[in-house]
Amino acid sequence: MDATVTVNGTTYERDVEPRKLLIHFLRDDLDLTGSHIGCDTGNCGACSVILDGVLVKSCMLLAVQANGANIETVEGLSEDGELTPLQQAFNEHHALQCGYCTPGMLMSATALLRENPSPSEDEIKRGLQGNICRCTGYWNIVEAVKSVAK
Amino acid sequence: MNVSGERTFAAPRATVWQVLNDPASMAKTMPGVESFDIHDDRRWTANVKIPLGLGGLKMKVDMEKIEEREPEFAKLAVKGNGVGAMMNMETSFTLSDAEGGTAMAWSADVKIAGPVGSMGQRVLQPIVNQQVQHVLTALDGEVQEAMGNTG
Amino acid sequence: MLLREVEYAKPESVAEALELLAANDGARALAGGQTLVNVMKARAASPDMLVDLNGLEELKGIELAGDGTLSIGAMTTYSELMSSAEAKARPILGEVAATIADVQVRNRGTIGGNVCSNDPTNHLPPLMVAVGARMTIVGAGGEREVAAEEFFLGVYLTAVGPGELLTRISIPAGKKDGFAAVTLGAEGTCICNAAASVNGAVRVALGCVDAVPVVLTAESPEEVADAVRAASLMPPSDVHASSEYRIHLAEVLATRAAQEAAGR
Amino acid sequence: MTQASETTLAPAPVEVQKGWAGQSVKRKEDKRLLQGEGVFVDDIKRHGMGYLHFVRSPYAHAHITRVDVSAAEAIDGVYGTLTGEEVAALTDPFFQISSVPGANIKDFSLAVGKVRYVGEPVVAVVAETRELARDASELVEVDFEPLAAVVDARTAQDSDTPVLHDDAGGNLMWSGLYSWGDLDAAFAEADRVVKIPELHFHRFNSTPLECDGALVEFNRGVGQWTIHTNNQFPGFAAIMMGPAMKVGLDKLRFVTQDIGGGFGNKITSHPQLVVCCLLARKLNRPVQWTEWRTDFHLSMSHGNERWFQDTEVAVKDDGTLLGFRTKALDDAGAWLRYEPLGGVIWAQVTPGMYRWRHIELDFTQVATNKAPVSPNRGYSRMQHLWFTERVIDIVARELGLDPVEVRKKNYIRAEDMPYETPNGCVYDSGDYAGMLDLALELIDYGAIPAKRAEAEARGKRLGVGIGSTLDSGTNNFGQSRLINPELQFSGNNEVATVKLDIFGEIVVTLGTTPQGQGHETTAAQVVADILNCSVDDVHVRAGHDSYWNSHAGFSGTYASQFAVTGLSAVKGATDMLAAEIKKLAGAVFGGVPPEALELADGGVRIKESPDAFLPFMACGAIVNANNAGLPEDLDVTLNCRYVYRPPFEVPDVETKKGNLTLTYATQIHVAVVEIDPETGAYEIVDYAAVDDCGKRINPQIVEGQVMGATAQAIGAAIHETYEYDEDGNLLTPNFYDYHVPHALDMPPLATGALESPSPFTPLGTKGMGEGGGAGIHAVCAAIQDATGAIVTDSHNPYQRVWRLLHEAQA
Repeated sequence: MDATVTVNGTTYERDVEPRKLLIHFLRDDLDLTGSHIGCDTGNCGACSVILDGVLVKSCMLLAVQANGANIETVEGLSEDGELTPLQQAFNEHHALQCGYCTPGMLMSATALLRENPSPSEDEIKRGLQGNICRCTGYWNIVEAVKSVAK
Repeated sequence: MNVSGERTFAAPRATVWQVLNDPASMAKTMPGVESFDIHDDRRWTANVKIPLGLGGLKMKVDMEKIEEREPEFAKLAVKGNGVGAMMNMETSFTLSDAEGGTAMAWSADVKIAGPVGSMGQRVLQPIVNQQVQHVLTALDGEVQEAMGNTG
Repeated sequence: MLLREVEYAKPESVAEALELLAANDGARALAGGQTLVNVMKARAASPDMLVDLNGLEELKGIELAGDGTLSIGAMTTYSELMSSAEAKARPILGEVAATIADVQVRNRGTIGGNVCSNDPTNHLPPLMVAVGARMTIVGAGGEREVAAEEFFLGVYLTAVGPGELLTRISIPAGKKDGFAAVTLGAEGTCICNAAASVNGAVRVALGCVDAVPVVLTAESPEEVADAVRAASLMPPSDVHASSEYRIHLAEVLATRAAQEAAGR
Repeated sequence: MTQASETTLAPAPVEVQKGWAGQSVKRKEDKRLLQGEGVFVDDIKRHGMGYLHFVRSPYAHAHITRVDVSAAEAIDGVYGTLTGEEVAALTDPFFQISSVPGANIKDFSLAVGKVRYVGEPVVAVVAETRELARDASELVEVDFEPLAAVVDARTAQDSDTPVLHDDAGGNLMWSGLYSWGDLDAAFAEADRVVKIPELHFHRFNSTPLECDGALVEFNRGVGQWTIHTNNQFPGFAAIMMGPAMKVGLDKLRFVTQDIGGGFGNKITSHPQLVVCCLLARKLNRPVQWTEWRTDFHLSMSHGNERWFQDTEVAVKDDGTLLGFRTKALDDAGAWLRYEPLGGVIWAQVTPGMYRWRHIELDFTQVATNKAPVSPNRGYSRMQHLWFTERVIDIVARELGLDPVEVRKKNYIRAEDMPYETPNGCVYDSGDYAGMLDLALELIDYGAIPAKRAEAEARGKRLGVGIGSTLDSGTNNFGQSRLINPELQFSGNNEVATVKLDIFGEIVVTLGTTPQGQGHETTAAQVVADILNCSVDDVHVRAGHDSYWNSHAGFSGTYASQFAVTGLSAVKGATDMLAAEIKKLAGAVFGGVPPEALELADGGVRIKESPDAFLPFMACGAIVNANNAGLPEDLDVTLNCRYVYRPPFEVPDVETKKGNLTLTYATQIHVAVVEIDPETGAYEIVDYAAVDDCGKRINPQIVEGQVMGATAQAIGAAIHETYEYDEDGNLLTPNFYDYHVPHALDMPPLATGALESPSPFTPLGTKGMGEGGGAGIHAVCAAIQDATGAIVTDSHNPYQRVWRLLHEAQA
C-alpha cells in the first residue's frame, strides 16, 4: 500500500506491506535508525516519535496509518549539528549513558515542554513514565529536563 | 492449569454417555471447529479456529480416548497443535444419575505452550475458562439434540 | 514483533466500516491499537483484516446533555477525555483515565478500544459498569443500546458482534464515584482494581478477578467487604497475586472505592 | 608505514599532573547519541543481507524426534536454514570451564536431539525480510516428545528427577567445599549459634534495553568473518567460538560501536553468533540477527538463583560475629555458558564487609530446565553479599541489637586496610563505618522514630534498612582454577594503543566494549593529563575492533574493571608515547636529555628555553613522512601499544586461598519504606547511597553508575522476577509482567561519596559499577524492620509483604 510520510521535513513515498510497523518503516525503509526498539509489548518507549504534533509509540502503529502524516524523530531535533537546549542539558547533567533510550526520552521531553513549558518534578516524571531506561535510574534525566523548564 | 466443575443435563445417563462417545457430536462442541475427521471410535482430529475476540487461533486438535468405564467414566488425551499455541490436556468425566437427569463431574489438566503464553497468565486463564464454558454449552445443545432425535 | 500478513482498510464513514466488517468475519476494528497491535505482535491471534476507525469524526466528540448525561464517542482518546471540560461533569472519568499506562498510550488509546478489548486488568470495564454506562452498538440491523454489565462477555469478547461497531458510550449524571487499585509500580498495570458509585445504595464493580467485571451492591461501604466475600470469587492466580490474595485485595479495594464514592 | 612497538613493561611512570582527571568532563559520546546518530547493531545494513529468525522450543524438556525445513525453504524469499544436526556436524561442542561432571555436557549452538528450556533455539531460518523469516519459521516442522521439567534446584538431584544431560550422569554440574579458619573453635567460643534454615536469592536479570544482535559477513576469499555485534566480552566469545568452529581466532573479527547496555547479559551470546557465522558462510551473504524482548527473557542471561541452606552463625551476645557455615545451592539453568565461574567469584567477598575469620561454604551448582545463567550486574558477589547482610540483620534481631551497632562493631576498620580476608583476598582501602555515618546522616536517621509515628498515624508501617556492599573489580582469572584445576587461565589484561598521526592528531584505541560507561571520555582525560593537552585534542575511537590489534584474551567491558585495566593500559601506552616524543625531540634539538624536556601546549619544549618548541604535528610529520637524517639508533614510532597486567599470583588450588580481585569499591545504601498494611503494597519514600570508588577520574560518570545500579536493585527487590510454572513455562516472558521501574517508580535519592585511593593501581582508581546490589539488601532490611518478620527472600512483591505482615501478627 502507498505510504506518503513527511519525516523531519522530508517527504518520502514508499509502498509498504500493511503489517509493517511504523518503527520498522522508519528504521529499515527510511534508514532513520535514531528511534529504537526495546520491547515487544509497547511498554518501553524507545520508539517514541511525534506524529502530527502528538507523542506516540511508533511500535504500536502501522506504517500505512502514518500515510499523509508529519513525523518528528530525534534526528530532526537539532539543526545541522547544533544541539538544542534540551540535548545540551542531557549532556550537562549526564542524563544518558548507553544512549539507547535517549531518542525516546528526548521526544517525550520535547512533547512535554511544548505542552507545559514549566513542569513540576512530578509532571516531568509523569511525562517520562512511558520511557524505560536501564542505565541512569532517571534522576539525572529529570534534572536535565527541569533545568530546561522555564 | 487445573480446571474442574459439575454440570447436570436434563437427559438420561445413556443419552449423555452416547453423545460424549460420539466423535461427530464431540467434534461439534469444539470452539470454532472448521472440519474434523474420525479415525475410529477412540481417536479423531478437528481443525479449529478458536475465536479469541481479537482474532482467530488456528489449531489442529487430536483427541484420543485413553480410558473408559461405560457408562460412567472416560478419560481423554487432547493434543492441540497450532502456531499461536500448543496445548496438551488430559480431561476426564464421571457420570451419575441425578434428580432430573444426569450429573457430570469433569476435570481437566491443561498445559499451554507457545506464543499465547507470552500474553500473561491473567489473560490466559480466563481464555481457557471461556473455551471450556463454550464446550459445555455446546455439549448441552448436543445432548438436547440427541434427546430430540430419540424423543 | 513481526505481524502476520493482514489486510488494511481505512473507511471514510461508519457505514463503510460496517460493510467492511460484515464482509469478512476475520476483520476487526482498529482503534488506538494499544492492545490489538501488541496481541498481533505475539502472533497468538491475528485478524485477517484491520478496519482503521481513526479519522471517523462521527465517532469522536464528548457532549454534555442538560440532564448531565455524558455522551462520549468511542474513538475519544484518554488524553481527550482527561482534558475535556464536559467530562468534568463526572470527574472520576478523567481521574481514572489519567492513571492508564503513560502519555504515549493515552494519546492514542481510545475509550472504545479499551472496553472492546476488555483485557481483564483494564481500568474502564469495571468503571463503566459501576457508573452505569450504556453502550451504543451499530450494525446491519440498526442501532441498539446495551447496559455496561451486559456488554462484557469474556476476554476480548463483548456484545459487539461480527459486523458491528461500538459508536458511543453514554454515562448518566453523578459525582459520587470512586476507584481504587493495587498496581505494578506507580500507576502501572492493575493487579486488582475496583470501581464504585453511590446513588442511594453502593454499586461496586471488581476488575482483574474474572474475565468480566463482577458487579456487587451493598447498603453502605462498610458492608461491601461482606458482599465481596459472598460473591465466592475464583480469580486467576499469576506471578503477582494468588487467587486468595486477589480476593483479599478485592475486599480492601472495593471498600476503599465505596468509601471514596460515599465521601464525594 | 610504521610497526607499533610493543612492550609489556612500561618505562618509569610519568607523574600525572593535576588536570583533567577528577573533573566531570562532559562526555564525548553524547553528541552522536543525542542526535540519533549512534550506531547500534540493528542499525547496520548490508546489501543483500538476510534476516535470521530462530525457531524456538515451546517445551522446557523434550526429545526432538523430527525436524523438517522443506516447507520453510520452499517459500520464495527464504534464503536458507540451519538445523541442530548441521551444527553437530560442522562444529565441536563449546569448551566447558567446569570440571567433571559439568565438563561432560555437550553444548552446541542449536539444540541437538533434545531441548532443555522453553525458548531454546532449535532451527535458524534466514529470509529476505524480517517478517518473512518469522513466517517461514512457522512452517518449520519440529516434533517433540515432552518430558517432565526440572524447575526447582532443591529437587534437581533427587533420584526420581529427570536428568537434563545424560553425558553428565545427573543434574549436578559442579560442587566445591570452601573452608577457612577454625570452625569448631569459633562455634565452641560462641555464646550462641543463630540458625537460619533457608534464604533464597531470586532469579532475575539486568535486562539491558537493547537485546542481543549481530550482523555477520563472511569474506569467502580469506575465510574471514566480520562480526558486528553488541557482545561485551569479545575476548571470551573468541575463545569459545574459535575452537567450536575449528578456525583460528584471527578469522573472527569482532566489531562493536554503540551498545545499548550490557550489565553482563551480553557476555554469552556466542552460540547465536556461531549460528550467524555458519549461515553467513553457507548462504554466502551477510546475516542479520536481532533478538526481540520476549526471546531475550525466555533464553538469555538469567541471574544466578541461589539458596543458602542450614546456615549457622557463631556469635557472642554482644553482637561480635565469629564465623558462619552454610550450604549454597546455585541454579545454573539448562547450560553452563559462563558458569560455574559463579561458584568461585563470590569468594572475592567471602566475609562481606565484616571481620569474622571462620567461614565454611559448601557450594553446589545444578542444571534445571530454565534459561542458562550468565553474569549479571554484581555477578555472584551480589548473591553472597545479600546473604551476609541478611545474616547481620537476622542476628541483630535475634540478639535484640540495633543493626547499625552490629555493623559498626564488626565492620573491617579503616586502620586495618589493606585487610587480608580469611581466603587471601586483600581489601585495598575504605572507611566502612565512616560511610555508614554519612549515609545515616543523609537519610536523617535520627528522625526515623518520629517519621515512624507520623506514618503510623496515616495507617502506614514505616521501616528503615541498611545495605552495605563491596564492588570487587578487576578479576584474577586464576580463580577459575578453583573451579577446574586444569584450566590454563590466570591474571587479567587490557590493551590500549596511543599514537601521533602524521599531522599530530592523538588517536587512541581501546580493547574494551563500552555500553554507556563513557570510556572515550575518561580515556581522553588520562591521555590529556600525561600529554598536557586538552581532552578535545584526543580522539578515542568508538567501540572495539579486533582489527585494531588493541585487544588481548581478557579484552571487553565486564566485572567492573575499566577504571583499572582499561585506564591503566591507556596510561601505560601514553607514558610510552610521552617518552618517545621526548626521545625524538631530544634528537631533533640535538642531544637534549628527556629530563630537560616537558610536554605543554600541544607540543614538546626545553624547560629552560621554552621557545625551543616542537608541536605534536611536527613530531608526527617527522616520524611518519620526513624521517631522513634521524639518528640510526633512534627507536621511535610514536605508535605505542601497551598491555596492562594487574599484579596477580595463581591462587592455591588446595587451600582455595589467593588474591582473586585487585580492588574493592564500597557502597552503603539506606532505604526507608512505607507499607500499606491492608494490601502489602509499599513504596520507597526515601533513599541514600554513599559510595567510595577510589580515585574518581570523572565523578559524574562514577555517580551515574551508582544511580543506575541502585535503580536496577530497586526493580529487582520489588518487581523483577523470573518465575516458572511446574511445566517450565516462564511466567514473566516480557514487559507485560516483568515490570521494569520507570521514572515515577524512583524514590528521592541523596548521594554522598568518599574517595579512598587504591594503593594497588597506577592511577589509584578502583573498578566500580556493580555494587548497586546494596539496594536489594537495604529494601529487604527495611521490610524486616517495618513488618517485624524475618525476610528470607531477596524478592518481596506486595503479596509476600502482606504475608510477612500476617505471619508477624500470628
